[in-house]
Amino acid sequence: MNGEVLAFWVLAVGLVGSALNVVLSKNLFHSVLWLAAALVGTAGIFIALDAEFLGAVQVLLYAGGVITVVVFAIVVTERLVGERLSQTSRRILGGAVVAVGVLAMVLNVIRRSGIDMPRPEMTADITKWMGISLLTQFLLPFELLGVLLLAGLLAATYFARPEE
Amino acid sequence: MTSDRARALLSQITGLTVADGGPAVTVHVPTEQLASVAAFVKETIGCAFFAFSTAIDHKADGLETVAYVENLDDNITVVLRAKLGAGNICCPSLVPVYRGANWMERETYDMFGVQFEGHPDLRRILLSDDWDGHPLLKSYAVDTPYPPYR
Amino acid sequence: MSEVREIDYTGSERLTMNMGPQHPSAHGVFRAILTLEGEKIVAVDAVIGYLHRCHEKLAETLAYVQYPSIASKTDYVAAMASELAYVMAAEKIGQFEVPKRAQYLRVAVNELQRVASHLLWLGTWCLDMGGALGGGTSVFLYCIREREQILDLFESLVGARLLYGFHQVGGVRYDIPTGWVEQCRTTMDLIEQRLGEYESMLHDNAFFEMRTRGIGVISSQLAQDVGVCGPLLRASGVKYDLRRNAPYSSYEDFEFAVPVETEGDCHARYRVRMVEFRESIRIVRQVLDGLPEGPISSRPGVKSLAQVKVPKGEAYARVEGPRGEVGCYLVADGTNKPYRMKWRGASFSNLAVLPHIIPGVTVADVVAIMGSVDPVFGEVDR
Amino acid sequence: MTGTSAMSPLLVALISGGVVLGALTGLLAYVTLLERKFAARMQSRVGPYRVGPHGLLQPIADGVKLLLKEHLVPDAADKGVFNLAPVIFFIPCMLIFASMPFAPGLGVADLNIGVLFFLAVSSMEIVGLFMAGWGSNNKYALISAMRAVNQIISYDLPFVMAALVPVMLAGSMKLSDIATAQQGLWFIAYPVIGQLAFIAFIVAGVAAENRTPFDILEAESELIAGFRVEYSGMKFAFIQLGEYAHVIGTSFLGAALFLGAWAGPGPSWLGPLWFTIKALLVFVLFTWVRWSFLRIKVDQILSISWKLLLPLTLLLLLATAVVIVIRSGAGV
Repeated sequence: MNGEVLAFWVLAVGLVGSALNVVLSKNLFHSVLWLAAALVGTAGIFIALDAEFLGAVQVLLYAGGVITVVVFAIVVTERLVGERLSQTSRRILGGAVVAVGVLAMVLNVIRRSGIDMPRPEMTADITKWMGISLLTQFLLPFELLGVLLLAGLLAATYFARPEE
Repeated sequence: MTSDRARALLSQITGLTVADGGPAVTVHVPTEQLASVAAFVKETIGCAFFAFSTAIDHKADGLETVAYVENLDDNITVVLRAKLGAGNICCPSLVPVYRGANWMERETYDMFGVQFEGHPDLRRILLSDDWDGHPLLKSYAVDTPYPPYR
Repeated sequence: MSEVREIDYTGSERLTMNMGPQHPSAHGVFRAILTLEGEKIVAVDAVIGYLHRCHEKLAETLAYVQYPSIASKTDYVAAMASELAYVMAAEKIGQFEVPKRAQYLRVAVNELQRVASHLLWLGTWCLDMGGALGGGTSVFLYCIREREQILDLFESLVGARLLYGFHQVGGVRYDIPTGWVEQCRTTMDLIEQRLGEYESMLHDNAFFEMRTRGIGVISSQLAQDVGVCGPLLRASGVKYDLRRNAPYSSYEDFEFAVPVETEGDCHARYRVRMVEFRESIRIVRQVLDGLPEGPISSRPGVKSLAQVKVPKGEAYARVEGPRGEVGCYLVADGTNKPYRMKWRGASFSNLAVLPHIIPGVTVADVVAIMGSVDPVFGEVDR
Repeated sequence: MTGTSAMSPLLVALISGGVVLGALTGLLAYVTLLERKFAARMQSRVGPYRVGPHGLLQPIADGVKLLLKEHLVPDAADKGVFNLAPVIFFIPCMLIFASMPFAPGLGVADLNIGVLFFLAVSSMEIVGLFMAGWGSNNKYALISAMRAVNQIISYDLPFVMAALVPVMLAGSMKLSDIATAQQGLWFIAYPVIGQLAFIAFIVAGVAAENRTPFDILEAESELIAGFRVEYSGMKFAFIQLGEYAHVIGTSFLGAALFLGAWAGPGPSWLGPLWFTIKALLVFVLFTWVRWSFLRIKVDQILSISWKLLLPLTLLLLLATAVVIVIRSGAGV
């Protein structure tokens, strides 16, 4: 077992563990913290796969930004002080069916794609390559995503505006 | 407006006694007229500035409240004095006329136990809420032990 | 003008926060129970009395020769002003004469006291707005450095640095030592020069302007209604200064300007006090130039408690202290002790305006407003 | 282990990591003394003077004091979160040095995405900060944490934009490449763009580090000490060290991005020294700002960020792109 495999397993166990804690923790604030851990774990997996750029973006946007927004949402929507925020699981059965379905689908995709081939060596600067392809080959989807996000932003502003 | 004119105006109101002499215009007001006289002093004489109000314990003669109000533009000081009479602790509040009377009357209530009628928030201000008695009354024994130090 | 609002603790998104009684910017022991919606304050309940020492009851048990030293403990930042108010009230009832030299000395120490007190105000105010770990501390330490010089002057005059017991009924207790006049002049020159330095740090400083302009506006009507006095009243557009409008202790002999600003916000109060600094220095210089010779007291040195007896009567004496009208209402019954004494503390009335102006501002503004009001809790609680 | 000829890369990484960490801890301790002495001089004081000659042992005394102090945990605190928060806060603050090359080849890991790594990791400290604010179960701490969320969202963006200007000029996110690119001309001397970007970097940096005039999180005159109000002893020290590490890290980043990193006269082994001196200069600049200004309010901080700094840095970025295109066009 070399270092890379070891790193993968450590990260994987940590990732799954914190992901489970996100849904199992009774305290909503703790859930958010576990979510942060899960997102950082994902970034770790990216870095282990030599995709440092993705890993760093993962941390910058998700672990930093999304957590911030989630925490902010808790703060402005729930009671501030006093009782602890809590979450309870309802409709466990339905949730289990959906989860099993998704798991089967993901497994199916993984099995079909034949992902167990040896990983090619990274030779070029992946970051540079990514930037170039985003602005040439994938320019249209990239711009479309931009427009979509802008629309989302405008909608959010519309809903968040103070009541007249 | 001058002090003399203020004196003349105030002496026209029935029930009031305007003391002679002194730079300040001192008026003895019956308690029930206090609020209306204060409003008159503020509106007509222009005494918009509320300096302070307090009380004096005349032992057997009872309490007397004193309020200093001033017209800053014309340098007129009007002193509103109201004898509550022996055994009486009720007095109309000046808060509807002067907002500054709020804390001053709370202090007077705290120290003398004067019940200001019409005061929006008559609580103790300097002493703690569970204090017994009103210390500036002459009848208050200074060395009264206070719980929990009793 | 906003009235004192009902305090509603029930709102689900409201937060009740205690500011004080032990809080870095409580300026002593002041407790404000703030009800917050986010950072905005919707209601405030001011709680005072933590420093209450029964001054008024105490005065009924102390003789006229004893109490002036205790009077200095009401407003311990401007001890000279409250002492003067007390002795002036006694002099007014007893028609005691005060020699010209004593009057001039009283003016000198009161103006020095005003400078010292305003220095402390500027320092602590900037400390409130700039933090103990920021630019505020710098201003604070500069101000304290200059205040020390004035305290040195007081020390060589009376031997004490904070509570003086300088005034007595009929005059003052100590004459100036040799070299004091020169020391005083040097100090005044130094402070006047340093004032320019403070202003270069604060004036036109964008951060300072942002924190003070339009914050805590007191209208002239509200100011008079509540009895706000001193620099706050003048910053609200009322040109009223007891030294000019009701001169005492020979203030009519001196030339000085009474600054007035109309905005009524924190910045206006700052500007008024900055002018007062310079005017006080000007008055001190005039006193030093024109100090007459003669006795410093119309009465002999204190030998016994019964020495000063004040005839039956009553008087209200007021002094323009650094914080405004410091008044002493004295009822005498002919013995050597007052029958009743009432302090009209400038800080008490100035602080009473807070519940009227705080609702609607943010937490950060509260400290700026508190600092600009410049309360001393010894005087509020007495 | 008799031969030292072939050390494994892991061992090299461990050793260099250890060296950097050790040097950093010392630097951090003494930077506090530098700040205290500098502030004291600004305020016509002497500063720490009693412990050791000229107070030189003061940081050690402080450290010992903090180690020995009692750890207080509020009764109503969320204990796990409360105890973990200083560590979660501290780790990203130290990690930012991982991608920092102190000289050519001297550093823990000179990543391709060095600048991005720095920004990503430093944005993580908000998690620890919010944990501290929430876990304390204290209203002051909670308000401080809420302010932190506001402020850090607002200032991360301008900070990234300002840092991107040198990245674009150098054409790489690798810090050593950026340093090499400045051998002719430091980016701070780059006409107009360089200076503006440096100013934006300093302003956003001060805000990201929560220092006066943007220290609304700590705001001891309003919120006592904000999110750290309940911490004592070593946990407090961790938060404090983390903050200083972040400031020093930002100073090193500033020196690397704008001041030519290790470039300087003398032999090349002096490089790390030059780099440190430049970083300390940036640190002193931060300190100077800190001890000269008053704190401003939350809403004002936000409006400065969103209405002024962000559009300006975006424009600056655009201008940089235009300049680069024109220059490369002219060059070809």
